[in-house]
Amino acid sequence: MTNLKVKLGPLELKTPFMAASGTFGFGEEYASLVDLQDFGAVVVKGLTLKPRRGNPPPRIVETPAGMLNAIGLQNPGLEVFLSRELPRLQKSKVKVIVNIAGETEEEYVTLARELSQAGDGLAALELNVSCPNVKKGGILFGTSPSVLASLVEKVRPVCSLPLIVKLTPNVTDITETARAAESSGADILSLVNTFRGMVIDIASKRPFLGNKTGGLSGPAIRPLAVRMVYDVYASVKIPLIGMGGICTLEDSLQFFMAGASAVAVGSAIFSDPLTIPRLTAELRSYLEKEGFRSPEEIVGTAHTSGNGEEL
Amino acid sequence: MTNLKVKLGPLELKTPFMAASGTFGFGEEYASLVDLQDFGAVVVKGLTLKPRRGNPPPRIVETPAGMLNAIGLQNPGLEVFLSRELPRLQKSKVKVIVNIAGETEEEYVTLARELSQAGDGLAALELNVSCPNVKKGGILFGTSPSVLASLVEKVRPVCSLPLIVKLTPNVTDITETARAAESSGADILSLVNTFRGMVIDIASKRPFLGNKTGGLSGPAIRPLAVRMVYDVYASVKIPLIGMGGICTLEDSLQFFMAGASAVAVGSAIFSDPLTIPRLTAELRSYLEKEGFRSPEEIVGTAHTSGNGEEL
Amino acid sequence: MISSRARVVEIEEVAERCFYLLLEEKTLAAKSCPGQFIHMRITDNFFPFLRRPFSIAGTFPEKGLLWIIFRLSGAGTKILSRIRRGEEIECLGPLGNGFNLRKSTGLAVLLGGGAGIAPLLFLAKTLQESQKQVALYYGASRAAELIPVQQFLPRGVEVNLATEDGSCGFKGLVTDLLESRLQKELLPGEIFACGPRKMMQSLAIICRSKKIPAQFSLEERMACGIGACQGCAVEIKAGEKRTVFKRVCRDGPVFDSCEVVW
Amino acid sequence: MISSRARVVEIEEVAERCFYLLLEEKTLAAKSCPGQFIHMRITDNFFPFLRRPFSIAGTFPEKGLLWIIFRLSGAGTKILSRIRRGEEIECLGPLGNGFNLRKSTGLAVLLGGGAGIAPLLFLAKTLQESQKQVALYYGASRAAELIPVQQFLPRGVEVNLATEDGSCGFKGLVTDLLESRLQKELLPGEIFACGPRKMMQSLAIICRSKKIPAQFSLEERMACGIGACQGCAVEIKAGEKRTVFKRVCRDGPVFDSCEVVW
Ligand SMILES: Cc1cc2nc3c(=O)[nH]c(=O)nc-3n(C[C@H](O)[C@H](O)[C@H](O)COP(=O)(O)OP(=O)(O)OC[C@H]3O[C@@H](n4cnc5c(N)ncnc54)[C@H](O)[C@@H]3O)c2cc1C
Ligand SMILES: Cc1cc2nc3c(=O)[nH]c(=O)nc-3n(C[C@H](O)[C@H](O)[C@H](O)COP(=O)(O)OP(=O)(O)OC[C@H]3O[C@@H](n4cnc5c(N)ncnc54)[C@H](O)[C@@H]3O)c2cc1C
Ligand SMILES: Cc1cc2nc3c(=O)[nH]c(=O)nc-3n(C[C@H](O)[C@H](O)[C@H](O)COP(=O)(O)O)c2cc1C
Ligand SMILES: Cc1cc2nc3c(=O)[nH]c(=O)nc-3n(C[C@H](O)[C@H](O)[C@H](O)COP(=O)(O)O)c2cc1C
Ligand code: FES
Ligand code: FES
Repeated sequence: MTNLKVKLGPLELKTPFMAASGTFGFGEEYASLVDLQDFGAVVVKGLTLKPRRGNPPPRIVETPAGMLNAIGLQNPGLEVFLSRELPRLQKSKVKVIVNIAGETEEEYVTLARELSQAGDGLAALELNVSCPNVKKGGILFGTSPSVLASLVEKVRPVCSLPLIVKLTPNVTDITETARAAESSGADILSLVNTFRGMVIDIASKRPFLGNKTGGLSGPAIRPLAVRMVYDVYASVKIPLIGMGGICTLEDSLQFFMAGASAVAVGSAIFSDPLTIPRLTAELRSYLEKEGFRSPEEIVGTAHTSGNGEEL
Repeated sequence: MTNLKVKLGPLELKTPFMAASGTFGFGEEYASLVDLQDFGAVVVKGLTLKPRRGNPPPRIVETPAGMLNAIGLQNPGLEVFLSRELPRLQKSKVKVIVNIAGETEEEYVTLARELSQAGDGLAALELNVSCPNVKKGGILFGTSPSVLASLVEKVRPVCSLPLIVKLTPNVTDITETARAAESSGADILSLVNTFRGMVIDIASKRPFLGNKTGGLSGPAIRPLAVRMVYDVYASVKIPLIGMGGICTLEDSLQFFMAGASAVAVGSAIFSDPLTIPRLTAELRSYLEKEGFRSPEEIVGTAHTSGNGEEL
Repeated sequence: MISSRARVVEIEEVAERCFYLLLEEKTLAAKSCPGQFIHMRITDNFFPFLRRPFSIAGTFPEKGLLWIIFRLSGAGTKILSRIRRGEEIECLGPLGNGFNLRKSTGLAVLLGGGAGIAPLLFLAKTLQESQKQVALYYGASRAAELIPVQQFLPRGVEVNLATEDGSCGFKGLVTDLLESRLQKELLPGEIFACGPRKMMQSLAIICRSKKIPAQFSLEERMACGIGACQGCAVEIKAGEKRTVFKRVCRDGPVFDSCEVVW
Repeated sequence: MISSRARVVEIEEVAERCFYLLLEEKTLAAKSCPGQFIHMRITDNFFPFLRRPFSIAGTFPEKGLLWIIFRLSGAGTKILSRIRRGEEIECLGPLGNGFNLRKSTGLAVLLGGGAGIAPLLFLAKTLQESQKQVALYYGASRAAELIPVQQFLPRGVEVNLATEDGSCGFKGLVTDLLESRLQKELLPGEIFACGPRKMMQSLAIICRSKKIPAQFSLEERMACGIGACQGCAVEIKAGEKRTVFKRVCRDGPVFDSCEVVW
């Protein structure tokens, strides 16, 4: 049987499919519907040092082929995560990646240090420098290459886990922030987080979301995300985790071919909680049918023409 | 009857609806289907100094709630436009806005000068500094505030027509380019042009479009465009033309409320050539029902709360 | 909670733009309680992108059937209204915490506005079956929009109708009708309500002033529907001055009226 | 060219994943020529976002009817396959330049692959009616995918079938079948073809080597369908070394085989 294992630098996954941060909570709610064993990894909801209340409602609105969310990183904070969520997650045997967000460099550093010491239940840390829904921190760290580099340099020494930096697509040139993260010590890049958007409620003549703007996810952004993965693949040497609107096997193949070594499924899970097990089975048959022994053989293939030449 | 007239600085339009550049050709093809008299203006296909061959096919691909295009500014060039297209357009009584693109500042300047002298058939010029589908010029002028300001400063003195600058959304902060265009002499800003995206053809493992990347338009980008109009409205004083995925009256109201004084309909025309006449009639009844005397009364209303306060 | 494909047994327009949809799904039929809802995937092709939540309006556990009442509202319900008998539709459910029936004593007054009637039909039936006295107050804007509730209710439930234009029953808002009755003879042990936000807000004020305990079923935009995304937040009192955001889908949709921050 | 709502008169699956769709629209029925197409708006709600182009497969001008043959391919044709009699669908048409029939003399050989058969059915009928001799070559991958062409053709049209798996007619590609006949007795005055790109490429080589004039109906992704967007470009020879991009929708879809740059 075709082996779906993939290796992203220091991070080994048994399949290239993971649940994207914020769409799977801390794994608890979906656990009764899907077998987490089928997952390459679960990236848990963005974690902050202290509990966060989140943004005022409404927090969600559907848009054409997508949705805006403005959750505002509502989460119980590091302490509750370590005492309540982590032990439970450690029992299920899935690889857990913790998505962390801070308002200051120090908060990121503290989170990275504490989580690195949290035992062997964690597979990696993902620096969320791209949340469009919080006023301080978040996306601000992700839009300037130099600010991002400084943050990653500070986190790197205290982080003994594989370090993923999650890039924001709300930039002029994503290859610049990608290179900044790479050269300052990231092991892996994940992309993309959501695009900042707004829906106006015609009746009240006001922005619909309590937070006014929210982050756009779903199939609508897929062509933009694929293009960014393609561009970043050509600009850095470290492995990539691709995401943005993945619903079907074909969608995920686009990301692999563009250069992602693994992919994350986000908001499609809301519509179909079984997306990841389905994609896993479909990828296996695709690879077998096409004569590939590993998903790694198709990573980045869109960059070479039929005869193997660089384009 | 409610008057739909709007005034955008030096540009007066009889309705706030225009056809977006590139989606209506030079007006000829659609003329047998729709009465151009119903239009506030028609923005013609991007015009360059010399004829352009355009990009290799395929040039178009549908995406979730949208499409990518990579036409590559195929057009007959200034000379043929002046001798063949313009006289025909001048006969129909619609206001014509010419969208111009250059590979160098000089080309923009020449285009602006020649078109300013072309007689009274033209209502305005729109500087296309945001085409994602050509290698030289285009989007490169639109992503850096200083490069953009320098271009607008050179074009302004030779342009006797109202000058619209069309902003690209492929930037970290669109309010920066908006302010640069305003302070260097733009009369009006239009936004947004398309978002750079890619679709990969799974079968050939290659980017689907001949040009590899293309520009995303359609409902998929609407929440992103509305957000940008909202942000730019709060940052500049000159009037805005909003666009991006407008299909229905509700869609256009979102743009007006976000701060657009007029809107352009682009790719929706492909699906429904009668979009603009339909929106015109619907806007009229909406305004009457709600007791507004002019579309201008709803422009920017999403920035003030119910009791008129700034948010 | 299960994820399952339910088969369409019947679909019928029972009032203007209001549909009755009868589904076959054994587990859902067996396990659902009044106030719980199902999260339906309208199509298999991710258009519309999100699922749609609908209250369970009734069950026939012995036949493995359950039903909902839905109102045409946007693209999703439009597609749903065209589903045909025999087709299947993916449902997640039963979701949320239903109405709390343990503490209810005395007359149960059920107040429904528009499509908010759905969970109350299930509730009325359940209360009746446990020998409780039930009075239903149901309002819509016009007679044509009132679904024929008697058809869906057991005998013995008192029904009071209100329409805004007076085309059927009391002329005015259903909350006004209820309030006028409360001035006179009506003495509810508890009120259960579901409907538009405005209706719920007025009712909350009435209940507070009259000190009548009340349970409200709330609506909020949902993504996951099962508690994972924090999307469906409502502000809930947590002590004197503090409030927290709770999830309509998991912590609700039913909340005590005095908990909710309106 | 008009934009109009056509009424569905009949829809039927005539071969595996291939549908016959009969529409009522007087002007389209009266004005369409073989090789022209209609641009159909699959739904009214901008999903799918773009229209879909389909060749006109035949008309009954006296009855105001026209028909197309479409193959299930993706989301758009899936929705189209579920349309019901009596429903209406927006059509732009007739679009494009049809086959040029003036210069055709001698035997007309029509070569169709898969859904590419559609415009050739219309063409065959028209040629027959003007007393031309017609031979149709039609290929698909399996017998089940062959639409029953005889049913749609007038008497007297010679039909030659090919399937890749040999389940019906010649075993192999339809171009191979044609080529073998050309080696022997077959002497076409002109060839008219429509089908997958690969088929057209092989045929172009055959035609060039045998010096047989040929007209090809091409397909390309379309947005406007009427010539405004330059989206449907194909590279066409314009002199010895120069090529230009022409629009399939307006300058085509029919091109001389020797003009096309493959
Ligand atoms: C717990 C719960 C129970 C419900 N029970 C019923 C019921 O029994 N009968 C009924 O007719 N309606 C009910 N609703 C409302 C119903 O979910 C919406 O009417 C429906 O989702 C509208 O979908 P649409 O695509 O037609 O409308 P659109 O407006 O196109 O939907 C766009 C988006 O907004 C969401 N949305 C729109 N209206 C509402 C709303 N009122 N509440 C929550 N989300 C909304 C949709 O789910 C979708 O994500 C319930 C809502 C909730 C939260
Ligand atoms: C001039 C012309 C005439 C045609 N005539 C017929 C016909 O008579 N019968 C028939 O079955 N098919 C015909 N086609 C192909 C038909 O248009 C496509 O099969 C159809 O658009 C697929 O739509 P979909 O949504 O099912 O597929 P999807 O793959 O989901 O479509 C996605 C997008 O790609 C486009 N697309 C997909 N395949 C093609 C294609 N082969 N050519 C052009 N665009 C495509 C669609 O229009 C849409 O924009 C014709 C195409 C052209 C250009
Ligand atoms: C409701 C919701 C909450 C999210 N929360 C987070 C988060 O806490 N941290 C983070 O890095 N990304 C978060 N994201 C972004 C996703 O992880 C993902 O990057 C994005 O949604 C694009 O993928 P998709 O289109 O598959 O959803 C969130 C997305 C959604 C829809
Ligand atoms: C096929 C196509 C061609 C376009 N050509 C141009 C162009 O020449 N110049 C320009 O400024 N914008 C061009 N645009 C962008 C549109 O004018 C518009 O900004 C964009 O499509 C967003 O609007 P929409 O979502 O309503 O289509 C083109 C768009 C499309 C779809
Ligand atoms: S909808 Fe996701 S938590 Fe309620
Ligand atoms: S599809 Fe627009 S020019 Fe052909």
